[in-house]
Amino acid sequence: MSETTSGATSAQKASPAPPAPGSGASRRGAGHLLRWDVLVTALLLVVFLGGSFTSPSFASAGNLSFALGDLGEIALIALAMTMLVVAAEVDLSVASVLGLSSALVGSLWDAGWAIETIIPLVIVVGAVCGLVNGLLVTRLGLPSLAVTIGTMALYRGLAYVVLGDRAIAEFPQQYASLAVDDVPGTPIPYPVALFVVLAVVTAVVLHSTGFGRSLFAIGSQEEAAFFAGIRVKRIKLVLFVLSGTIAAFAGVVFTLRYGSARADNGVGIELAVIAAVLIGGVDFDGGKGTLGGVIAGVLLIGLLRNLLMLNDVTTEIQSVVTGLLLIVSVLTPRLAAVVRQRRRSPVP
Amino acid sequence: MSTATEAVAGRSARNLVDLVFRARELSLVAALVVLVGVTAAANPNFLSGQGVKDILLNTSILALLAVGQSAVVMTRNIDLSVGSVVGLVAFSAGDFLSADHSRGIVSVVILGVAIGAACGLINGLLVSFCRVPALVVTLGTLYVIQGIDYYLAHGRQINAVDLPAGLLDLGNGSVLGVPYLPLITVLIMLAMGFYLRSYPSGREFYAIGSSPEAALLAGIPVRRRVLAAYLLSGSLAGLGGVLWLARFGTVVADSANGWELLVVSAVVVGGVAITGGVGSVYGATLGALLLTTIGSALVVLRVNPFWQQAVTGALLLLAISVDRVLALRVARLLRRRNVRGV
Amino acid sequence: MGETGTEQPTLALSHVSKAFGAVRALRDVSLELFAGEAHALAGENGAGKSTLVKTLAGVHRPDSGQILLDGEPVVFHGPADAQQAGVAVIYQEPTLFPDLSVAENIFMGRQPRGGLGRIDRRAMNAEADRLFERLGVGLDPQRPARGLSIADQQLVEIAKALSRNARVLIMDEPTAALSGNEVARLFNVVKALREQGCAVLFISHRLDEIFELCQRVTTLRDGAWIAGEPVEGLTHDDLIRRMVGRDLDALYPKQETVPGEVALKVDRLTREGVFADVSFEVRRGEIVALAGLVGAGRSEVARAIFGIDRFDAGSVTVGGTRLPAASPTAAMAAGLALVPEDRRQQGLVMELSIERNIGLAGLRDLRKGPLISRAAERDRARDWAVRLQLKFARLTDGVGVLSGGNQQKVVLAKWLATGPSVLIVDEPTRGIDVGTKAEVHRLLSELAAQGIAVLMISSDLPEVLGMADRVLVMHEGRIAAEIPRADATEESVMSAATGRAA
Amino acid sequence: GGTTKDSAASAAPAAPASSAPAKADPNAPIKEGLKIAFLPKQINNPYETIVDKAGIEAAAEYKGDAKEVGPSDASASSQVSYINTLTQQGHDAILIAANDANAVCGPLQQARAKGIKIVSYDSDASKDCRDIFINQANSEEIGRSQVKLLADMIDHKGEIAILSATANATNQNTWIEFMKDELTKPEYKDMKLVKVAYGDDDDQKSFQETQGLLQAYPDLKGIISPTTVGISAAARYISGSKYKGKVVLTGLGTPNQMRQFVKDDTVQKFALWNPKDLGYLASYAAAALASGQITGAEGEVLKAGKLGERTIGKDGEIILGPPFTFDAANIDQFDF
Ligand SMILES: Nc1ncnc2c1ncn2[C@@H]1O[C@H](COP(=O)(O)OP(=O)(O)OP(=O)(O)O)[C@@H](O)[C@H]1O
Ligand SMILES: Nc1ncnc2c1ncn2[C@@H]1O[C@H](COP(=O)(O)OP(=O)(O)OP(=O)(O)O)[C@@H](O)[C@H]1O
Ligand SMILES: [Mg+2]
Ligand SMILES: [Mg+2]
Repeated sequence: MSETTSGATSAQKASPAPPAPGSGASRRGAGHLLRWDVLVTALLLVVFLGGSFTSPSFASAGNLSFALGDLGEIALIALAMTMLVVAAEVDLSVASVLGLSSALVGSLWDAGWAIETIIPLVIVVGAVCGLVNGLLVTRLGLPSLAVTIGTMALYRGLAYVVLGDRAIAEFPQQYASLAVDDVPGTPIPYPVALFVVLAVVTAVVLHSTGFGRSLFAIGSQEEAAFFAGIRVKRIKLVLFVLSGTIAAFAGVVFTLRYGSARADNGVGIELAVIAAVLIGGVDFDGGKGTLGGVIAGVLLIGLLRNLLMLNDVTTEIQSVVTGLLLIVSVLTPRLAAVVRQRRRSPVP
Repeated sequence: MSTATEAVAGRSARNLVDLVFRARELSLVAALVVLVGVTAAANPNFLSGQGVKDILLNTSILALLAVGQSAVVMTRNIDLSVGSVVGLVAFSAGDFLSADHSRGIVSVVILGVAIGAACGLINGLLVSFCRVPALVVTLGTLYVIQGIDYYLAHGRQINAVDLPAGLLDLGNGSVLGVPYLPLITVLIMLAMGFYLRSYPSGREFYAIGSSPEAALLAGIPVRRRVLAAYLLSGSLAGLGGVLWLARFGTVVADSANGWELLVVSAVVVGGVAITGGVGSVYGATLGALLLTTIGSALVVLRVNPFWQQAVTGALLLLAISVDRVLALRVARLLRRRNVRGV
Repeated sequence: MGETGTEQPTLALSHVSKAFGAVRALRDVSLELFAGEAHALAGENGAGKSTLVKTLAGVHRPDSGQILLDGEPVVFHGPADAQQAGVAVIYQEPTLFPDLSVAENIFMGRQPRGGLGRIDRRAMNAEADRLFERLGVGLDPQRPARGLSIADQQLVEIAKALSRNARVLIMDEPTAALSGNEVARLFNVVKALREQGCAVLFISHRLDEIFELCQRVTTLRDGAWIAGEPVEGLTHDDLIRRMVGRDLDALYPKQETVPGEVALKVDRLTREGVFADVSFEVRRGEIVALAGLVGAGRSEVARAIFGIDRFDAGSVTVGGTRLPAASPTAAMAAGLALVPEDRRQQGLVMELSIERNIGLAGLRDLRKGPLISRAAERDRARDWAVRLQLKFARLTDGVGVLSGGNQQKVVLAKWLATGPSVLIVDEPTRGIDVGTKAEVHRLLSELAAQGIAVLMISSDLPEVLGMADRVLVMHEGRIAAEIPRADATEESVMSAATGRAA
Repeated sequence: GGTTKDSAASAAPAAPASSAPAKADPNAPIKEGLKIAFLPKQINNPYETIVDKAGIEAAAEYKGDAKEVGPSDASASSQVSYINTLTQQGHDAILIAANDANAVCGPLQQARAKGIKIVSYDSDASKDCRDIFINQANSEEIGRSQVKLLADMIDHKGEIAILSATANATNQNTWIEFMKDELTKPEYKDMKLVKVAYGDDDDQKSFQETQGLLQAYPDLKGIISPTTVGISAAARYISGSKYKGKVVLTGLGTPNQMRQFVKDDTVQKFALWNPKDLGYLASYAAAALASGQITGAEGEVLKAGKLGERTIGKDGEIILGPPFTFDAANIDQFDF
């Protein structure tokens, strides 16, 4: 089977960059200052400063703690999603795994299980969900977009099978507060603190280990990576399992944070996660991106939304702003590159 | 390496390959037949006139969007904004008609298609001329168009009583027993399929998706074609919006909300490669038909509503997996038969 | 046929310069192509040949200088304009549409039309068949281009260019992947075209081919014009001196070695439908060549040995340990290295930098604790870049901007840096200029002398004869003959390759 | 070992009394310039828009400053973000139609800790995280009366189905429970509930679910759709299909949506309360709470402008009134 799948993917990924006149050379030169992730970080600062000026409550500890906590699940899932997208894959089923995890937590808790048993079990289920995605993608060579659209329906459906129309509440106080309380002395909720730790680990893995290097190679030229002895399939499998695991964990956090287990928890957040990853400058075709950019992207979307809400900007406008932000975040660097090129070599 | 016998051997192998490629559509038809057969056996009502009519009506708008989407996907791009465009057009067309009952159907169709085309134009310009990744752009326009739609609607609702009878008739009436909607979709599908297969400019869509780099070197007007694909997708989404209004009569802002993934699933199930260059609009339409039929069949088979979504997902996975396994098997078979030098 | 004289050149470059950022790929270069004349373009890797071709093809716009068509200045805004002007180009790297049929690839944009302006597929396929017949190729026009070997892809490109009936035919290393037979057929066709009044620009690193086909030759060095002169009266050494700027050492500096123990043992290896019953051994210190016609299955054997493809029967043993099927990782751990034939798809990650690419096959060696050491990565890359005379601006530049030959060097560097005990090289010098070719050969020879076993697949017969201790000849998926160095001649190898020998 | 539901329940400290029950002062005037916010399940839901608009208009009567904010998707998590924002902005009262009774609870508690009064309407939040729930009608009465309405039209005989909103909608599920209970009474022994389907408050999904129901259960005699989106979609499908006149549809809908289908005889009767009154009442309740007229304790009396007085019932619940049944004779008197 290996030969056919690798053969099939090879030619499809024929170097995507068209031989744009001089694109390669000019992108590097002054490119550093105008990289997406740097730009996004700058925007984030602008939002933060703007927020502090326009709304008195924006920079308050209470608000920031809440706004950060509100991003928790999206941020967690974005870590795994970044690695997947860098390797030119995607997992659209994350929100459904989150829902399934939430439903399981609810029904098991309701059935009288101990929360200490439920949490590891649910995370294992998430890993299995990821494994199914991964096996379908690596063993059958199906495109992950198609596979995870399918499992998105499947896992969400299973969540309904598990919990039906019930909503389970009243989770143990000490766990529930772990999901909302701040680390003492800071406006940082525990899930966010956990996220910071995981983010650092992910950043190191992605940018400074052989595993991370392999992801970039797989993402930009899978066949060449395979020829270089990189275990393409195993790595992808690991990524999907990781993504499922993290999504399930996010489901636990979500359930405890809202104190409510429902089958429809987290519907639609896969697009929010992907939007954050893309705004963070990760190339959907794989092989390009930084984790720092993604974190800036997540924060940018979250804080901007918070700021807009505080200023009574309606949902409609928020939606428009998010969309424009996405477009602008990819358009600006390209336009800047064009302008720079024009300036350097005036076309006769 | 060039002997006459070998060329002949190659050809028979190729016929097999051809069959497999066509089998993408064949296997979809087979899956449909099985699904409909099983369901009809359990509940004959499923194949009654009303039942068939319902399925055709339900499929038509999705299929229409899938036709447009497959043109985009073929060029190795994607259009996630279609759902929002349908919503925007359905609402603004409703608004347009309810404001003045004397406005005719033709004018509303033109308006809808024009709005859709404008959205497609923006997507297309950004993707083809500014060279920004399609997924990001159309995810962005998804949000923007949705925002505009919600802004226009703001909690209002267009009711069937506000609409001219002619439009509602378009959505629910039929000619010789065949409802208008599927008729429109089939006509558009046939025209698109014919164009893409038989005209040089149509083949260029495939070429671009197959290798954008080679397409540039071959002197294909890549930007124009990509722009055309988006225009087409946008216009069809616009038309879809008008048909939506005609069919459902009652619209709020969020018509077709979240349909982007449904349309993409239809296209993918229909065998259009998400990486471009492969597939046909017929397949995409069949994919849409299959998805809709699965949905209806589960209800008719009295599947517990809590199981419906899970079963839909599982069937979807089954469809693409079986297709893929078959393709792999045949490829291996071909290789073994194609022993060089025998 | 018009020997230069006073007539107008069909297509010409006049004082053209082109820079990519800091790299000045062309500096004030002029060149004239006349109807009925084959013009060679010579130069080392990175000299600017492909850039010149792309300028003529409308892919690049010159920074300064002009393109003249029939003496009139023209501006090509894109490849379409050049095609309109009657220029047909075979690019150095095949650029096919993998999902479309071979015939569609050839006629894209110019399909024969039937009623209602529709494509007449039957006519198109027949036309493609005719083209292949002229080239003596047995390709099926209706098969998809996906999965064609590099050589077949190159042939499709040639057919595409021929089908345009162009006034100017530009060929950038069309023969790099071809073996003698196809080259001969190609030359016959090109000669016929030339006699019909077509202007030809031909690029090759095989100097014999230049002398055989061309009347004039222009030499570039580092983007600058060095000479433009008739081929007649020129010797190999003259041409090399113009390209390299100095004299060259022996082209095939084969060192004598005493073969050691068996390093690679392939036993009855079979992959159904591709090759069957392939057995051979390579000893330490030996260079064994795998020769054969294009499509004989040599690359497939190499892929199976390295674990890219799963084999159906047989075994591969490296240094006494049997390799599991289909695991390049295991093969590498056992000391195997494979320099693949398709550098753009298989050899390099185009978007990554030179140093990242060189480090990619040895991520394990670059580790310091759990992390990758950037310093080690840079050192490794710099070391090998110097040894292979890589022409580059910065190690952090993407490999995509390197010239074809320099890309090939990066692939070699990447694998040599892993310190293999068995090295399989598939067309190691494809597209590499004479100077570097000698360098690569010396390197292979040195490696063998150090006790590495080398299996070399090559379509370049002189290279096979010059370098190999033993020659294995494949014919239609089987080993047709094993010829020791002493008996290996052009005739003996070719007759085994074409299936004439027992 | 470990923490289970039972151990947690026994160990859990009694819920702290959130704000010491201040004394109600029935005669306190309504303060001017009260900042009040409506947080519907979802903006763009026409029914909720009617409710909220009426509430905002009511605020103008007592010189309050009211607004409507909300998410575009009907999810609890989006509502929670809004609760937080409203808390930060410092409002006097928040009115919420909860998407999930429990999920909004924590943030509502935080809001109350800052002295913000919480009124839930349409769909209740957990009773210990709000001060008052304005119930459009007694839930039991809604559930039972819907069954009665349908039973009368089909002679107490035949298969029936329910087309609900989302599977998790609290108010829907409560009503459906009462419907099921009502059906156990002997007078309904010939009626059988064959299916509860979910249209997710999505027009098109509800439309398709109706199709499926009618095909799957050819003997179906009646459908109850206790949601405005569901009933209008079902009516539209039935009116254009062969089932028109054979299947009886009833439920909860707005007159404007249903007018056409009442006129063309697809639907004979359906019920609803006046959504404008709901918004009006809720708005006054919020103002009264914020001004200290009431605290939400059982037995207190709410003075609700033109609607007169309502007494606060058990668990801080105020009932708007009995549902009103619309039919061909009276429908033209209403416009909402
Ligand atoms: N798109 C590009 N961006 C930046 N530099 C480029 C680009 N294309 C070519 N170059 C540089 O221009 C120089 C000339 O390259 P070119 O491909 O023309 O060489 P060549 O003579 O064809 O070599 P070879 O024989 O190896 O094919 C090289 O240094 C190469 O790195
Ligand atoms: N991935 C693939 N899929 C399908 N067919 C292939 C694939 N790779 C090679 N082939 C076919 O297998 C045959 C053997 O090719 P192979 O590359 O092994 O030949 P070779 O002897 O190495 O010749 P050369 O390398 O000069 O092309 C060729 O005809 C080629 O078309
Ligand atoms: Mg070159
Ligand atoms: Mg080969």
